[in-house]
Amino acid sequence: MTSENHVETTVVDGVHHHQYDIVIIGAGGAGMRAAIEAGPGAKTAVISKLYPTRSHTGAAQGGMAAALANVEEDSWEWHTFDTIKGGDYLVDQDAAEILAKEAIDAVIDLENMGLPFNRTPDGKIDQRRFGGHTRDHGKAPVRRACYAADRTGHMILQTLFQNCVKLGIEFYNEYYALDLVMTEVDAGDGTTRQKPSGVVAYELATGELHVFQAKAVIFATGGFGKIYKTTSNAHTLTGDGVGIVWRKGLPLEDMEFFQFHPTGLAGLGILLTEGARGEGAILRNASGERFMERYAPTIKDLAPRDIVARCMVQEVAEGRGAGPDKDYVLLDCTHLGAEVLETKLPDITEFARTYLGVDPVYEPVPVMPTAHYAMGGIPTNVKAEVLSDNTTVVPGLYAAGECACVSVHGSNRLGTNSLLDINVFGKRAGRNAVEYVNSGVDFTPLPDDPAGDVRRLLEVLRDSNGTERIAAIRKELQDEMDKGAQVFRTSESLDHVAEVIAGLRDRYRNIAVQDKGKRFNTDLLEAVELGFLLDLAEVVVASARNREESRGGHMRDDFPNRDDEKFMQHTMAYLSGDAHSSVASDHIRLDWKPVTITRYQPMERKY
Amino acid sequence: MSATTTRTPIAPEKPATHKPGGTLYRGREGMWSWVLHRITGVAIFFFLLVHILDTALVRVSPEAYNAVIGTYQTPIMGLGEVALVGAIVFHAFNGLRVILVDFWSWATRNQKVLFYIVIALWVVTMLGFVPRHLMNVFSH
Amino acid sequence: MTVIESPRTPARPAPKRGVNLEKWGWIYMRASGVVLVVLVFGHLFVNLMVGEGVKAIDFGFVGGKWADPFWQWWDVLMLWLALIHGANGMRTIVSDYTNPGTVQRILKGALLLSTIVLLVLGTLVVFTFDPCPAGSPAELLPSFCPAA
Amino acid sequence: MTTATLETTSTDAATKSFTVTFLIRRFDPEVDAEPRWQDFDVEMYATDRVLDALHKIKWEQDGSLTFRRSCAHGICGSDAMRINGRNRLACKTLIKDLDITKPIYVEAIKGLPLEKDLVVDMEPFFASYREVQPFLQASSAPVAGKERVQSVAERARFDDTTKCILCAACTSSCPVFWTDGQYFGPAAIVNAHRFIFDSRDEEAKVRLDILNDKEGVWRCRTTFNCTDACPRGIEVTKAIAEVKQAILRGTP
Ligand SMILES: Cc1cc2nc3c(=O)[nH]c(=O)nc-3n(C[C@H](O)[C@H](O)[C@H](O)COP(=O)(O)OP(=O)(O)OC[C@H]3O[C@@H](n4cnc5c(N)ncnc54)[C@H](O)[C@@H]3O)c2cc1C
Ligand code: HEM
Ligand code: SF4
Ligand code: F3S
Ligand code: FES
Repeated sequence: MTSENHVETTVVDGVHHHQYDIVIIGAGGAGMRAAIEAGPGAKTAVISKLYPTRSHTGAAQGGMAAALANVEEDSWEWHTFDTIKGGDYLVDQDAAEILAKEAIDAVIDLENMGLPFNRTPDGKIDQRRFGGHTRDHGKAPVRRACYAADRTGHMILQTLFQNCVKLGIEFYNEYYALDLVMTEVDAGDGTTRQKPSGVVAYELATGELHVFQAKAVIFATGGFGKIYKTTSNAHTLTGDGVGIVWRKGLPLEDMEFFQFHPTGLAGLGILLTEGARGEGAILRNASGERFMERYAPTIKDLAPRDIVARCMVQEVAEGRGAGPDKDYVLLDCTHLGAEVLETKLPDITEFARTYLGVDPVYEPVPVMPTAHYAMGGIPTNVKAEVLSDNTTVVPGLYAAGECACVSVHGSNRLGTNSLLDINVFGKRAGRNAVEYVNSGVDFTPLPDDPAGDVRRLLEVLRDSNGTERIAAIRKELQDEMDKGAQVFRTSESLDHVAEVIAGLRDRYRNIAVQDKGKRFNTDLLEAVELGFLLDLAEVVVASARNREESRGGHMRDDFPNRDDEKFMQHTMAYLSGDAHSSVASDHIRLDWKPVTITRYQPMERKY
Repeated sequence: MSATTTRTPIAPEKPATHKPGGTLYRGREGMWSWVLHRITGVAIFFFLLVHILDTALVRVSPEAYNAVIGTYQTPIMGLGEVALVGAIVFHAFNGLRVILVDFWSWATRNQKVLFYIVIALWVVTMLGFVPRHLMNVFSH
Repeated sequence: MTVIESPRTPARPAPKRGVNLEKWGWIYMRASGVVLVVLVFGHLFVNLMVGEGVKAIDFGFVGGKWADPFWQWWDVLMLWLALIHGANGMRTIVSDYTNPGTVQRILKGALLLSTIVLLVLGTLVVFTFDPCPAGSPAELLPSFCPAA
Repeated sequence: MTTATLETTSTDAATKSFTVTFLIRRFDPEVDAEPRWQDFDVEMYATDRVLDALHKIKWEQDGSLTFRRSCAHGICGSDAMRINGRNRLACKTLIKDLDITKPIYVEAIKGLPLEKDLVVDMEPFFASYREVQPFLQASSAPVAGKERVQSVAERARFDDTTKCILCAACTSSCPVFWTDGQYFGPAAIVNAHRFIFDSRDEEAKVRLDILNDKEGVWRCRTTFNCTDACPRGIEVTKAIAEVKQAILRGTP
């Protein structure tokens, strides 16, 4: 609480104005990791629609990968290879190398900040197995995931928050960023270009608008799993940040690749970490068969998620599902013993008990794939700088974490690589932003009435007295996405979803916001969030329709093979034309971006 | 050294203004034992104030003391004494429970069991005391 | 243009006035509590259970007890421990349910004052007590008095 | 509108729905002078959570009902509220565990300023948290590029209190906290405990000093409401007792 930090806030026409060197949107793992770098170096504010500790990073369970080699031989090269292979070679290999190399420091940083990792008998950070992580390029599973019981994400989130408290980072909690302000500036070569000049946020408590003028803006708003019905994601993961960037006309990369985690509690989607299988749990079908032996003979249940999820759905589709409706498979932990479950997997043990009434110590747990992680998002380079096309950097704009696409995950993220991603690239975003704002750049002037768009958007929604319920539209979107754009997709199913979405976009214009008040109007915000969900679902489906091959998280029943010839490239989706038309083809333009390959040539992916 | 936030600055010198009411909190053994401990503590305290004053009358004269202490021997006061002893016994036993809970982790974990032990001991003690005391009070 | 003051959460004022008595109060409550169990139960037993119980209490009974320094010390110790214990407990309760301010100060002052007065009074009574005051009716006095 | 397949195909008797009445304590600061109780009838399944009921009300009956929530499975700490008179997370309270023959009472947690319906101002809560210096303070530089060494036993010493999700269920169930809101509260003590007993930390004394305050641990009257309320199963009162003893000893 030092006085040189003193902020002057001014109010113009009811809109509050703030000025910061760096504004970070999102206080999850990526946002706070960036803040820890940025805070000491520049005047920084973190805007978050949730209290920082409510962010969904806290839900992550299993671990964070780093080739520390604390318990067995390991190397960051192997980690790089696994990441690339896990991502079905759609990974940008320069980024994957950075991820794997900087992983070690990232884990050590966290430990030094206080994170209570589980320990080995000699007091070092303990490590466990995880899907797709292998020794020596696929020979056998390796212990690479650093963990704290099954609460790794919780510990990361708490530790980062604790360090933000230590550093006195300024948080604007329960502020919803709703717009990125771009200003037309002279590009220096006679043309003009768009440059970020600030952020517009809505203060939930009062209903007032705030404009944060900033030299650099970092997006760290997390994923958008709520486009699906069955998901491990929080209610608040509605992809606002990705949506904002999209609406600004910036591209989105690889949106068709969504990860379905094999082991969500059946019917609920609450996650049971892959760490369970890392500790030895086994997937079984109705007859008790360990079916993964058939599909991935070497690493069996520890195959990457896309493969396991697909096998599970196939088992159920072929009638070998368990339960009265034969619609799930079983995760068998009974042989692990109460001791391992209580000490290494206490939380998921409790989830199964609480929400299904099933005690994993004695009974196998019903599981089915659950929408989990968006591989795609805002395209960035390895410096976490946002790109406006395949190569052009938007100066002063950064993105990190699940909302970004570097792309280290390619078409399928390996378990434990995301907690790593948020730390490595969160740190990079923060550090590079500081470097940028301290390099002599000035504030970009704000346009007249920077909050105008948001104000109009909110006014329209608040005054809307339509007949459509927000929840009904959202539910239909989620149900349809689950049916048509989940683990298996076909052009038919995708066409159908696209049609449904078009209809829903029409209906969205006629919604009713019942709460007309200013204070804590969550009804209004749900309407705004639904808008983002519809936008993003539309991009996901359009991108998926366009990729006529099967790769990683994107499995086309009608094109079951990987097609490197045509599709060994990233999808880039651009908003063009009429943003508000219901028909996707009117305003989505799809393009490609080459994959960076440094040392591993694409091979067939077998485990 | 603290994270700052821009929402709702609180002025800690002034207690938060609470909206009234809501339902009664349904605490368990721990809370109700504390409520009883507090009530009995206050009751005993006020009795003690009076008791010191009346006992001090011994310094005035035997007559004065006997007059006042005589009122302790009426049936009504006799019942009051039952209540007083009940309060003291609960407060004492529960006080010991609190001390155990403070210093012994087994007791911290098993405070509910200890609460029922306190109740049981209270019943036993009162069974020993009440008949005897009432016989004294109501004899002749 | 209105200028709003920097909105910040003020830190809790840390008024560390003088020695921190809370810890010692807490310890005292427990230490005195343990001793009081013996003292109070002994007191109650002797006064209410033995013989005719409450019916037997009169000037003579008290005089009989306080002729013995053992009971003198017993009662004085009980007086001090219990009164301070109770007063400190009451102080906690007053702090809990009143806000810092005049009312709280008055209540705490009253507690302090009454405690001191009663401690002094009680102690004096026990130690300056004359079990055989001259001129009192003999039947009221303890049996060992020359008058009795 | 399509219905989920689960509802239409399942014949299992256990998945039968029934009507549950919720009595919710509403307060809209822009309209109400005082909070008021409002009742809602909701179709629920036994395995539904109270959070599902709140969502059904918000999404199907009254969009203005306001509450916080995010993860929906008990790890983010957004939705602590008083359910049938006890502090619970709405997302961890299943209908089958409640007596549905009577209305289910839902109201905001107690002791923090009420903002709207089930939402309270959490700032005083976080202010107390920040005051106990809830972050690792170790002056010794670790070997560059290496972790600090900590034995399994040392790590286990403070495991329980690392689980805290800062939901405030404990602090707002504490009768001492209700009295004037000045007591640090169990959550702050839990988070101090997490560092006081971390073998890597060097500033335990400072935190013990902070908690040896007029508003510190000594205000705890061991009422155990906090322990009963904690959705993470943290032995809160035990942690407080350990801090008290550390203060008495003068060292952790
Ligand atoms: C159940 C589960 C388990 C997982 N387990 C693992 C694991 O074991 N290992 C692993 O590596 N990965 C795991 N993951 C993935 C990983 O946890 C996430 O991808 C990662 O935590 C995302 O972090 P983030 O910082 O990008 O986003 P989040 O933590 O989701 O944070 C998003 C932040 O953005 C803010 N925000 C969003 N919109 C707005 C807006 N409009 N305005 C202002 N702020 C906004 C939110 O308030 C929040 O603070 C798991 C994920 C889930 C769901
Ligand atoms: C007989 C043996 C007694 C024991 C073992 C005992 C024990 C205790 C203990 C341990 C406490 C602290 C409670 C806490 O911190 O939560 C306490 C509080 C208290 N005691 Fe006693 N006590 C005894 C007798 C008395 C007497 C004789 C009085 C009255 C004069 C009394 C009045 C109080 C009061 C007013 C409190 C405060 C209650 C509160 O803060 O809730 N106690 N007692
Ligand atoms: S100790 Fe438990 S109840 Fe208290 S804030 Fe932490 S998790 Fe919530
Ligand atoms: S509820 Fe309060 S009184 Fe102590 S035991 Fe818990 S902090
Ligand atoms: S919604 Fe996250 S704890 Fe209940």
